[in-house]
Amino acid sequence: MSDTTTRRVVEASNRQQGDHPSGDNRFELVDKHLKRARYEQDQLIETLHVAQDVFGYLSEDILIYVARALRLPPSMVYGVATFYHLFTFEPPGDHSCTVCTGTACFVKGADAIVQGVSDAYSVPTGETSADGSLTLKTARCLGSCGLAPVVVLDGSVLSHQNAESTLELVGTAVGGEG
Amino acid sequence: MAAPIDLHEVMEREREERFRTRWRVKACSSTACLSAGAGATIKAVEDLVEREDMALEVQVIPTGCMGLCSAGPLVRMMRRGGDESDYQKVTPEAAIEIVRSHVLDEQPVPEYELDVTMPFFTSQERVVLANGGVINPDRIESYVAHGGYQALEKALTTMKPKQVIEQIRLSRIRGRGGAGYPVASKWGLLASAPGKTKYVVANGDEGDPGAYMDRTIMEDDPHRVIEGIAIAAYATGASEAYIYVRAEYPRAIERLDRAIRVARRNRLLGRKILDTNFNLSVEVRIGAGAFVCGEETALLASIEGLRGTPRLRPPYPTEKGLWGAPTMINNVETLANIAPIIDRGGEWFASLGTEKSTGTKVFALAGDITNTGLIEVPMGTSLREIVADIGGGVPNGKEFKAAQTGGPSGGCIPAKFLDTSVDYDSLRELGSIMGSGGLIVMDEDVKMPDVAKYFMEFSMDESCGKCTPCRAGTVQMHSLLQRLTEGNGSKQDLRDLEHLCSVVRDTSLCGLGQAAPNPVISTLQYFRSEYEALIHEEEVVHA
Amino acid sequence: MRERQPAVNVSFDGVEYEGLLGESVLECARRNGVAIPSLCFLEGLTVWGGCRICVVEVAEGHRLRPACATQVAADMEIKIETPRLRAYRKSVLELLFAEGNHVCAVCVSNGNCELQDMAVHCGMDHVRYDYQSPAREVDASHPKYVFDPNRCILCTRCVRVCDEIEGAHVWDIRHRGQQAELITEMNKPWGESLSCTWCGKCVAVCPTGSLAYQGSAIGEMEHDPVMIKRLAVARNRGEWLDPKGVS
Amino acid sequence: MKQARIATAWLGGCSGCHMSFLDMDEWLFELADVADIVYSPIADIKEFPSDVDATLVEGAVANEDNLELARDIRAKSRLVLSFGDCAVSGNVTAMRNPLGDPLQILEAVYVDAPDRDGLIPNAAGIVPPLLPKVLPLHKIIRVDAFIPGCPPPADRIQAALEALLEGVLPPNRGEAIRWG
Repeated sequence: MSDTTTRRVVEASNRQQGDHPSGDNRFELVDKHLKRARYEQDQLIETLHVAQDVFGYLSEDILIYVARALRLPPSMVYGVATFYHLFTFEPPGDHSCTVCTGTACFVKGADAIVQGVSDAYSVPTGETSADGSLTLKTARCLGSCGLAPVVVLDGSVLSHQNAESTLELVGTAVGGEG
Repeated sequence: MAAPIDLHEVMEREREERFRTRWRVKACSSTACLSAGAGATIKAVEDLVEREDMALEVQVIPTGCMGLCSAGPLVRMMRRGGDESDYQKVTPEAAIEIVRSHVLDEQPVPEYELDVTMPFFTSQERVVLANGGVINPDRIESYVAHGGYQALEKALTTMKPKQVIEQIRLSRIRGRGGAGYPVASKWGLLASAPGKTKYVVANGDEGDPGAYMDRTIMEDDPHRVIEGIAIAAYATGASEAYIYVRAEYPRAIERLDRAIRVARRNRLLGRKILDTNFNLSVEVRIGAGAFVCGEETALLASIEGLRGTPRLRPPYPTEKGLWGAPTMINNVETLANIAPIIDRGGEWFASLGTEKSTGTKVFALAGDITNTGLIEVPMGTSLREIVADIGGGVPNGKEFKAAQTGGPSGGCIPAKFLDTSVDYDSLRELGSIMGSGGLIVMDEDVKMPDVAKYFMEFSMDESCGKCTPCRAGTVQMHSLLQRLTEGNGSKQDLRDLEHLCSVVRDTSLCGLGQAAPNPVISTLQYFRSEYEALIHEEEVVHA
Repeated sequence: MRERQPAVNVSFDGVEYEGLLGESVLECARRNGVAIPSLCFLEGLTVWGGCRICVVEVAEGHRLRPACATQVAADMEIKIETPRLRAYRKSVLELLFAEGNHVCAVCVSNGNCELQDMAVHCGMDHVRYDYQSPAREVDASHPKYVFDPNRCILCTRCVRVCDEIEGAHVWDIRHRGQQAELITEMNKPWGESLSCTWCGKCVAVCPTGSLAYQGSAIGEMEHDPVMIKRLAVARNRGEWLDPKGVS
Repeated sequence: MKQARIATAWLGGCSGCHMSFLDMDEWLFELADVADIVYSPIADIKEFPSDVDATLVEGAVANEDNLELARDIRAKSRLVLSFGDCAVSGNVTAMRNPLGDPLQILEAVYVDAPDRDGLIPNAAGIVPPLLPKVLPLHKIIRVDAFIPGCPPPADRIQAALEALLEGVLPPNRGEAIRWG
């Protein structure tokens, strides 16, 4: 078990004296889905979605847990999980900034926004800054093309953005933690 | 077992409800308007109604997309048995002002009024989006009140499966997902496929950047999709169905899930549907961020819980699909057309559009254009009408340069073809495709090699990696485009790029790979001089 | 003995041969001694159809078809050596060479490599495309075998043989597109794999020097992909030894 | 009859291709009868001459000197041939490419290694700076024909030269182009 997960499991069990054999009660939510899905192997992607919703990301332990529950080879589970871009294998940052790079946003300058945030926080696209404060992502198309360029900051949609306006809002969100 | 829904009784009840209050406030609550702040606007009106005790006078109805996304939030004031006024960019304050002005003073508020006589509204023909801005997508009753599930009832109780397919054949509808395959042929193949277990799959994995028709349909009219699936399943002998939705559309997933539950409760799905012998179970399956899963065989792999890599065809899914059983995949917009076809007959549908492309098509209009939003026009409408009239032209006094259709699998249509009829075959002749309906307008400032590079990067990132030409060819094409757009490309690079276009187009395994060169091919065809201007004089200049 | 399938006429590059309904164009060509180059196909495993080296022209359609996954039909006119197909095969091969780190001179399979032979067959005297020079780490953690991802062409023969014949499913592919890469179990070193049976079939079927025996020096690694065909024949037909006495 | 003017050059490579060239043994005498070797690492000629009929280039383009010489060769040769796998593909010389920035590689070799004095060799005009990436010859200059092989066996070199002397390009089919 990785260090992070061990710590998480310990924390969780301290918190609520977990009943789940793993010591982490969050696995119960995964179990609940698995039961509802009757442990069907074709429910792998759905199960991974549930696990990611619950844990925030897919650690190796979670993948092994799912592989065991669905009786699938570990390499297959790993192969499926890494095929799909929405699954993430590192804990996300405190804040998330998703820049839409769909065609309408591209035509209206989304690249500059991505570059701006990436440079300002030294965070490559798809990764989390070294201090864990910000995860920068791009989205293929958020379907809000009328509002292009669009940025989603911690879940709220920002319309008609440019690099400056986005950086200001990101700055407020990240700095506001202090 | 509970009794099935009585459609006519619900309709009656809803009619009464409609006349209960003097005013109905319809507020667009689709994603674009919500992004523009529609949530706060709706809340402000609801608070106002409660605060000023207007509940007997006013009912607030959140609806699906009204179309003109760039002017959101959109609100419509409807007087009982009378006129309507539409409003744009309605902030919470504006909403309060508008509602009060109408209800208390019987006066419209010209400041926010939306001119519904402009071509954006008058030139459209809404079949698929007919319920947009009309019904409350969360209430099955609202759907039924506007004729919902009548087509299913008609099919189940008065038509044989063959007769249903016959109507589809008469309608001459072609698949709305991109390739334009005749829908009736697909249905016929599934109907005649042997075996007890057959599947219908609704493809809601709309991945083209700049396209959001399917999302809007699923979010705003989920029952329409379900009704289409049920009719398709009845006609083809399928008893299980899946709706595959991309995970990026959580609202669509939620609404479809709820709609399925409600439909089941009302005996519109499940066992003995509407007391007939027809059974159908429908389940939503969620993607996880892979464009290639829009390709039908990759989509099937994904439903089976596998890596979304395409499979070799033949065998086609109608022979061997999900878990080896005959399976038919229809696009969400295709399925949304089914109920109207059964309702009004295939011939009516065929009277819309052109000879070979019947019906209407929904487009997501975006980019350098005044009116961005969702539009629905008869097939065969000219590109000029869409861009100049409905779209209101290119803003800021700029010139129209090109329209991009079909996303990463499509091409760019230059100004000289503005009078082209927008239908499957004309677009294909111009080197583009209808695709799912994204239509991005580009003005004179847009550099076409950059556009080609943008789409190549998309295809490169979204390649599943199974076949060599798509996996490695898109990488090489992208790097050649990179070099060219940076001004470091040579004549040899341009030759290599063109050769790779043919290699990848002709040897890739699936449609994604085969179509990946299209943006390059079409921009080279119409804007070659832009590429040539970028070329470095020397023959080889890498260092 | 298997029942004989109905025979039909087919032609390869204008020369007529006998085809059997139910067999693929590639099988038919091989049975008749006609060369169609291929890489990912391996007799005894399911068809993958990914390498696209074996694409041929089938007269009735303008679209190219992979010979490995196209069924023979009556009066099928198959073209293999047209200028267009030669050019395409060469390009696809160049794409493979450009995406990995294929350095024949220091490869265990130098001289015994299907990819290298294919370059000779297709006339690939240089690679026009940019070498991607990916940074990939060699996995030498297994006591018996080495996996060098630099030489992998993602033919998935190893994935298929491990799943379909050995039943262990140690191998799979992670990521996608240009990041696609072979993995063992949860992307752990091969040597830590609990499911690997050390059977060596993956090594036997590898067309390049990507999978090799520990300790092989340059040019020493010889694969045995035909092993799988022998095994399939033994299992399916109960023929452990070739009745004709040829290996 | 006018002697053909043939050159061979050595860029970033191990000189193995030239060893193989010497393996042509007595045929070298026949070659000398019909051609002049006007430039070669095995002949003491400092400047690359003009008006060369064909130049066989061994080695990849790895540093500034290679780059300069390659361009000079192209300007002064009617035909340029990539001679051996390094010139054709980068081969062993290009195995540093996956490791990234050449400076880091030099540091690992000369600074971090325990038995070194901690200095990266540096002498302006003598030690040529490395290029960011090692490239095959045809990515730098136009190349007319390719002779893969590490090294190409002597008989293939002979066949190539015989073809050139007859005024045609070397064979590029079958075993004549086997790599490695």
